[in-house]
Amino acid sequence: MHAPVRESYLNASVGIRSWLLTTDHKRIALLYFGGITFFFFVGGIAATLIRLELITPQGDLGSPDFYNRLFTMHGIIMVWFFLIPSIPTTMGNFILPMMIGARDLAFPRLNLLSWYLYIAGGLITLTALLLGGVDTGWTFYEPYSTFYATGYVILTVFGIFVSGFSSILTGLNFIVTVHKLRAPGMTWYRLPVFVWSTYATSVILVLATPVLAMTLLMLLAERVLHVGIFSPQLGGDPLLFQHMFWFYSHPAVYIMILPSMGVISEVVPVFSSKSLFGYYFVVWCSIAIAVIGFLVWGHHMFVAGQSLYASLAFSFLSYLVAVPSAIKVFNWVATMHEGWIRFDAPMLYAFGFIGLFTIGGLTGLMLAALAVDVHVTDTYFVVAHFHYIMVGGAVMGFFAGLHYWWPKISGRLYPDYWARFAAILAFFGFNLTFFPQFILGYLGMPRRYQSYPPEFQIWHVLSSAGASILAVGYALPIFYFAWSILRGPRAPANPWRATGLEWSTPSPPPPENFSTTPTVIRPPYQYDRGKPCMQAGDV
Amino acid sequence: MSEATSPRAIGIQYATLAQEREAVTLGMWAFLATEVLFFGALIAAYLNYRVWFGSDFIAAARMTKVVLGTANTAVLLTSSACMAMAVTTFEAGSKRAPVLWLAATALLGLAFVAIKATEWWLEYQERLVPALNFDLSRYGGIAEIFFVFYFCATGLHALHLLIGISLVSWLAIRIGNGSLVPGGSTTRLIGLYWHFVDIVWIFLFPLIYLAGRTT
Amino acid sequence: MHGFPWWPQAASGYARQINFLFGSLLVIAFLTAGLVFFLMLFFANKYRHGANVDRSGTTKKTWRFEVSWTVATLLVFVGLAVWGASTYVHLYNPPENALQIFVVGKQWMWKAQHPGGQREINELHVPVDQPVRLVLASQDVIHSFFIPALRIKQDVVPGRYETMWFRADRVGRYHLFCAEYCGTDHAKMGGWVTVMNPRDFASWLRAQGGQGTLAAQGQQLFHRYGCSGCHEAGGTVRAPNLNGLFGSPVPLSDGSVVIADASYVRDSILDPKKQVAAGYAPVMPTFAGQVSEDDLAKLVAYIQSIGPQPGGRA
Amino acid sequence: MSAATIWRCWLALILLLAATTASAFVPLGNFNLPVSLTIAVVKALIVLLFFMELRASRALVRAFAAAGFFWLLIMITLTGADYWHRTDARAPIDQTKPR
Repeated sequence: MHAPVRESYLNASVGIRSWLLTTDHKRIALLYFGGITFFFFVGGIAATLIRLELITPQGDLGSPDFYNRLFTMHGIIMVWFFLIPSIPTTMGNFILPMMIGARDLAFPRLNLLSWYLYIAGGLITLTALLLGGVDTGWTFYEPYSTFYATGYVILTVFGIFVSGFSSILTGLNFIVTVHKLRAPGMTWYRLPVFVWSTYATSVILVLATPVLAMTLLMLLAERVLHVGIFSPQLGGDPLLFQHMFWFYSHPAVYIMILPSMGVISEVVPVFSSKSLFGYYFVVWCSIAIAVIGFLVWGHHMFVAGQSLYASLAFSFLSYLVAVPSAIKVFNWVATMHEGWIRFDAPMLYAFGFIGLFTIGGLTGLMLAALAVDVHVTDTYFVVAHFHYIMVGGAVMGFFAGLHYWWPKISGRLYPDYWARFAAILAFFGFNLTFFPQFILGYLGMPRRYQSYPPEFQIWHVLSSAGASILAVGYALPIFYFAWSILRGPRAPANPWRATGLEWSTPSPPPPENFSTTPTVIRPPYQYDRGKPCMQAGDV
Repeated sequence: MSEATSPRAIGIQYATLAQEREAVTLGMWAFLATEVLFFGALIAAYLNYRVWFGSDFIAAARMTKVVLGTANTAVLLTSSACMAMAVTTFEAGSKRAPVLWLAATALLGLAFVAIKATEWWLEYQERLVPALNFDLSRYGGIAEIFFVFYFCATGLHALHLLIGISLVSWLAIRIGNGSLVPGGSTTRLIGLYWHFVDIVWIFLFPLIYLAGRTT
Repeated sequence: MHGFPWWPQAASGYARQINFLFGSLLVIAFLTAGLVFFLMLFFANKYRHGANVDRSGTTKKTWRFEVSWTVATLLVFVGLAVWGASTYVHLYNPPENALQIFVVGKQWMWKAQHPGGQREINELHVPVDQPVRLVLASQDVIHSFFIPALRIKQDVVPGRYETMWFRADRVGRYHLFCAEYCGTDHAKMGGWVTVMNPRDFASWLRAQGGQGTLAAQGQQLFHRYGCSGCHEAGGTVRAPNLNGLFGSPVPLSDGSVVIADASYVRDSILDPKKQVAAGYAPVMPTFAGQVSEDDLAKLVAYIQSIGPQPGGRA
Repeated sequence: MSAATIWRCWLALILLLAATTASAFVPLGNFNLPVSLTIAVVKALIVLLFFMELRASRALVRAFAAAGFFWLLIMITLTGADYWHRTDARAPIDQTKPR
């Protein structure tokens, strides 16, 4: 009853070997998608247990040590095995080559190696967690993590070290691809903003991750060989570890948010049927975020004992890094002005992203004010701030991209009303979970506490209630995407009337993406009175 | 590192051979940028400690063998020159000359590792090796931290050098038996890698060996 | 304060300053977020797909509007940042006459030690309306001394002395937390800070019956560890006389001069060979490992008490 | 790149090596480190520009080469902002021995 099945990258070759040894960027994207979905739910289970524990003031869901391993597992899995790889390795791998009109990434075999490194790192860290986990927090602060921690620190740190190389190689692959494999006519200012954001993310991936690799190596040297690099017993300085760790970890949070910004910059113009406002501003703001992101890590250490001069410098620089993000938010909202706005699922996730990311960004500015930071750092205020950016921003952006490119990736449409319901549910569940934590934070409830004074309980109960709603909001897509694969209607080449190159090839795309390499004739997001003008001309 | 496809069958994603050559070169330079930051993190930590500890740290640096260090630097600089000769002669089309220059490069690399090994052995005798037999009471904690940096830096550098030596030997064999012909980028990339390892040592040498020589 | 607390107590002038600063940051953030939310929802509603409304692009938004809007918000926030920074610097210079309490963080407890020798665990009794200066040390991992009601927090890094000061101005009992993850019982490593009016505080001090002042205990230790053998007149070995030494410059054997402050005294006890006084042989044995952190504080207090009067800076 | 330039560069590198080692034994106070580092930078530039043929490469390749070193400078200067101005009382550690 379906049209004769056309040859696509999904059925071009069959069998496990064709998937596990593929060099097709689209298949590798799906392999990554499997990996990060698995780790998203592993981290999610840890989050659910934490929220269950915190309903009551006294610690009654297992021992304190169990709780410490829970939040550490939640942190490590979510940061390194879901948030950092999520958009670049799935949508970046799948969509970026198609957006620039290339047949594949610059180094396809390197791309497959990156996936194997990611899976190897993931399995090593997973075995460490199954054997008993780690109780150091995802930040591994010295001297606790090297001399006093009892968990499987060495195995976990080695797992992260291995998965770090997957990040480096993916970033390297994207940078060279964007430079060298653009289709004829695709100049830099005709690149869609998602390509720019992924390029800026790759710059951070390539330049920040090696420092993490060296930091983790030194931590391993200290713990395995009992030598003292940071150890105060020999006169070393634990703050040096924090400097080197945050030199990577703050740019890492920009690795997590920049791709989502790229997705939102794609979704908003398409569902407003109007060109993106201030393309040059948005593009150069992505690059500015990537560069200035490297200058601000000291704001994690205002109370850690760094010198007053450094704290003043980092506080001021942290206000500069907020400017590009503010400009981007302004441009997204200005894009909606005088548009034809449709409220499909991707657009609802985009609304959620803009709202929550704005709150996250502004609370970040509050944290950058030195005197306020002294009170609220290491409390639930910080927990709420980075969850607003990472869950409200990065994960909302990930779902927006997923719903936006799903027809192109799977060749099937999904039920729109269920998707819109999931987006709204996730938005309200999210706010009920994390807004009470801002209040808890200013009240002074510290982070990583299993038991807390009874007067904070009301907010924790609200937060846990919100978490259950959020969990449902995140679980729903599994069902309707599964339904979409099995019985969803076939998707046309351009279901959302978008203008990018990836929409001028059938979905799901053939193995070599384009029958003939397209020539690009106009910049992206060109609409005349709501009708899309395709970048590759009306082929 | 990146696959060096033989010049004829360029990857499906490339339109022309020049496009592939540039892409592969960019890829190599991006990889070298990550290595710069990988070693750079260690050097930045070293510089911070040197500023923060001051005289104790420099006192420890005085215990390194500056004569062997200088000899090693000379050996590595010469090997870099040999590598450059190998790349130029190979791209000029000759077959015997590059193999000889590559052999010289590998031999000089091995000489460097040999000198390094003797240096480590001397330091082992003087009980300066942290984790093995570092004499804490005699040298003090800050000296141990210096020597942890010393062994981390020189150890990682030696590891990268061994990788370089094996790459150079593999290259010499493939050029020797004719299976690698000019036109591709493999030789140039391995040359870039070797020169990079040399640059790391150019910066490590003054930081480790020349500190505190003016007592 | 059970039930529905949504704003923390403020027990010091500094805390109220922070409330004021945080409040203004909140207002500015609320306005900015409100503008973004309002514009987004307004456009979403007005320019719906079906709505036939004027989209002729008459109101040409140029980048000038965008630049001015961005610069305006940036200036407002930078103003608040400067205010935040100046309040932060205020934390860095404690008043001279502050009551100094020595606090040691150890895995999962805080040990406080008053100048009068009183000791308490996970508790801190301080007088009201008097500046109190805490000298913090850690014996194992990084902890963080956090009193929400006073809005102050300081990570305590082992191997270094951190200082922090406050002037509580409201009597009461406030929470004390450890804010930097330090292991299994990180959540239980806290307690109470009790601010008392001076009369109760004095009677509390007497009730504790401290074993004499820190300096007195230091003097006993000075003899018990054998320091008096060399350092007092008529000693068998030639060693520098410590009377009147504290706070004055000491010429060292390597030609440099250093002020005999608390760090110098502590260094000389635990690592004598590092900074040997000029004209003396480096024969003093090291006491590292024998003298505990608390005894160290007492010895320093004693040497400070026999320094030139009035007492030099600790 | 001709063999002659390679050996001229090699000679320059060896002379610079001699210079830097010699300068280490001249008491310049705290100028020793800056001098030896500048000589190291000059040697690195020789290797980068001539042996690695950056001189003949396109601007993009030169930008990639410079990026790594520039970001390293960011790290050194900003961590330096902390370590140059640290005024803490470093206490001899009386740490309880870890388990």
